[in-house]
Amino acid sequence: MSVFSTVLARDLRLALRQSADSLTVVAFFAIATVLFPFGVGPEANILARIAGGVLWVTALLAALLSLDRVFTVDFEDGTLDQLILSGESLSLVVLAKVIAHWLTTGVPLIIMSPVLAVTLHLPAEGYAPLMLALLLGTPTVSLVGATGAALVLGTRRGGVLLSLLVLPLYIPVLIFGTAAVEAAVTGRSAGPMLMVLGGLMVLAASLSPWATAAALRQAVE
Amino acid sequence: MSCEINSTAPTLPLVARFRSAMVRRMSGDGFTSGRFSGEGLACRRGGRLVFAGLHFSVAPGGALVLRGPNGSGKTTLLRLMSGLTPSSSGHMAWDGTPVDDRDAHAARLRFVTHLDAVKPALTIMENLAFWMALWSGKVEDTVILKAMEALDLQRLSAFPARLLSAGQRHRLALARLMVAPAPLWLLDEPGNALDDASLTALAKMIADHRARGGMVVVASHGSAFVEGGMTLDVGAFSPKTPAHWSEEEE
Amino acid sequence: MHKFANPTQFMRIANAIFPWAAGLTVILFLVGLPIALVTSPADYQQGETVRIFYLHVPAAYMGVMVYAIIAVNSAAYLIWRHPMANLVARASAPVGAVFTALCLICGMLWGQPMWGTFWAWDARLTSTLIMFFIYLGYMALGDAFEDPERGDRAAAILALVGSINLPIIKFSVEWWNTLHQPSITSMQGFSVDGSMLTPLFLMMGAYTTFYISVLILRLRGELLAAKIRNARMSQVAISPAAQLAE
Amino acid sequence: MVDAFLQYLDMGGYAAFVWPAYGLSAAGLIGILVLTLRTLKARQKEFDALKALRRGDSERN
Repeated sequence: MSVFSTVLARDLRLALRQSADSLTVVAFFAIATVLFPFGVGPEANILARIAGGVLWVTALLAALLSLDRVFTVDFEDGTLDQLILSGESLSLVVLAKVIAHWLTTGVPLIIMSPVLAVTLHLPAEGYAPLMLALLLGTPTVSLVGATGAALVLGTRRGGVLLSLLVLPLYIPVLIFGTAAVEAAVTGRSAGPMLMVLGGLMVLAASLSPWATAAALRQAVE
Repeated sequence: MSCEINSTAPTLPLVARFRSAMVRRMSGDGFTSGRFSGEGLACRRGGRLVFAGLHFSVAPGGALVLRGPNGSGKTTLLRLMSGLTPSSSGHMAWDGTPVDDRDAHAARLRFVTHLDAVKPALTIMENLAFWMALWSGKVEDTVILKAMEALDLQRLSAFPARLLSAGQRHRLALARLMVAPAPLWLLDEPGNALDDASLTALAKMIADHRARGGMVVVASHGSAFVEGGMTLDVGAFSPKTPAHWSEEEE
Repeated sequence: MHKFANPTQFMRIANAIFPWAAGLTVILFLVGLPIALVTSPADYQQGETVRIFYLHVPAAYMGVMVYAIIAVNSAAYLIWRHPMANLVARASAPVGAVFTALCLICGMLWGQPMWGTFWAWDARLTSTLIMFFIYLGYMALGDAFEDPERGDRAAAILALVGSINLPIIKFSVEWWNTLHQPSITSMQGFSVDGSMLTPLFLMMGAYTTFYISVLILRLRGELLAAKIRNARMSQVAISPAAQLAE
Repeated sequence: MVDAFLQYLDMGGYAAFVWPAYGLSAAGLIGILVLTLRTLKARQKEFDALKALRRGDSERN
């Protein structure tokens, strides 16, 4: 029963008990994507052209919505103090919480994305690369987002501030995520873009937990 | 910009010799921990120097009651002792060796703050099981049951914590102290929101803990539940004149 | 404590430097502007719009330079808790943001005659825009807390996180730019020949000394603000011993 | 002489871009400088007022 699995199990149990949170994230992803045809027009060729980009942007915004809940509840009810005093490395505890967040928001987004891709007439070759790109991209979104969430702990307008801090840092993931879908749709191989996405994920996985732990320690100081 | 103010507060009387003799007799599953002390501690909160030149010492089996008016820094001192808040000067020692590895220090203490750290969506059993697994790596129902019985929570064990009253939630926070032993207990006004029965239960818990060689530091106005403990008036160490400001001006 | 970390020591040096920095700024502008505006020749390719470049490049350079200064000082503040390092970082941010904004404005005014529109998603201009957002995020986070020290620490961590991400963002924007618009002549295609060097370096020098002068003024302001906060705080704080003594 | 000056002002047809660039850059730099000086002056006044208040206290008791 390592610390990692303990924290992960508790967070997943809490998420299941309050499953409304991940449902709202998926609902936002759906409604935001469905808005675009009203704005851009229903022509299939236009929608197909922008489908990858639209899905990626709405997925990023959906994940961002649920991020400031990752630490605020624990910060306000005193659990964060106890987690920091658990005697275990705080980065490990943070990694467990981030993976719990990814499982409850990232994975539902990945599962939902093909359904929404249909409404945007995404060409058939784009489905697998889209899901694969999301699979490699959403962990980075959760990791970097957790650092932002830890930094805005205790501020009044946390949500808005969090998006100002974190969205610029999501741009590389957005660029290579959309490029992967575009490459597949235009017949080129999506391999290189997916590898860069993987690289970004590994970089985030190695740096973000440490930065998040530092941000949490200074938040409770 | 931290400045050293050596106040002329009276030095604390050293640990009573007879207490350590008593501890050695009742070994049981006692702690082999050493003395927890601090020297010349100063701390700033939001730019304000809360206290300076503060020193304390707690021996195994001993208890330290922190006194002082509101805002004099009792909670800040407890957070400093726990390692959550860094001191701007001075150092703490555990069994003579300076405390510098925060995680190692945290592993040998339990800190009950004003906030109860209770998850409303989880039941009492699940709450306690989580902390036991986190601190000791294993979950034993017998230990959890004993912890709940110590604070008369066993009848409510299957209830989700959101149904508990403030007093019951606070008793759950105190029950956490029993699920995984740690030598040092830091308690921030544990008596609040407790009824008489719970106060006597708390007094017994603290007495048992000290009997096993554990140490307790309590910030509290009333101290019915700690007898024979040493007292530290935190107010005596707060800066007398607004030193920081006037010092820089001349 | 380290010599530079002590505020009174640091400010003694800063106040000594200030007249030189301010004087040099005035001289460099007085010498540089006429050359940039009047005497230096127009570029054979872009004609007179090259004069905008003498503002665009120094602003871009200072935007990046100031962010590097913020990142280095933030690291020093987080690791050694140097109070001056933190003040330098927090005082520099607004100046850096102004430089980045001027870089964007000049870039758009330079781009219009070249591309026919004020904004074309040129790689360097886009990266500068993102850096501008990171500046805004840094300043907003710094002021988002009641306790100023909380703001300092959070902003310092964000500055470090930002400094790791900026190169990645720059790389991915440049790659993305070549993917979509290989056709337009982006800024890189512009070669700087001899006659432009003097006005360029003069203006860069002027911008640098301007930054140093404004930074010292802002540091004085930050120190005064800290003193005011402490004075207010010590009036509020109870000190029973003091009451007993009085 | 005057038309040479007017011709210069025209900036080879790019007057609408060169002059706003210089104007806005000047506005930006002078703006941040003025803002800094104003806050510095305001804080100095506030600090002096507090010091006077403090001196008033110490004289009284």
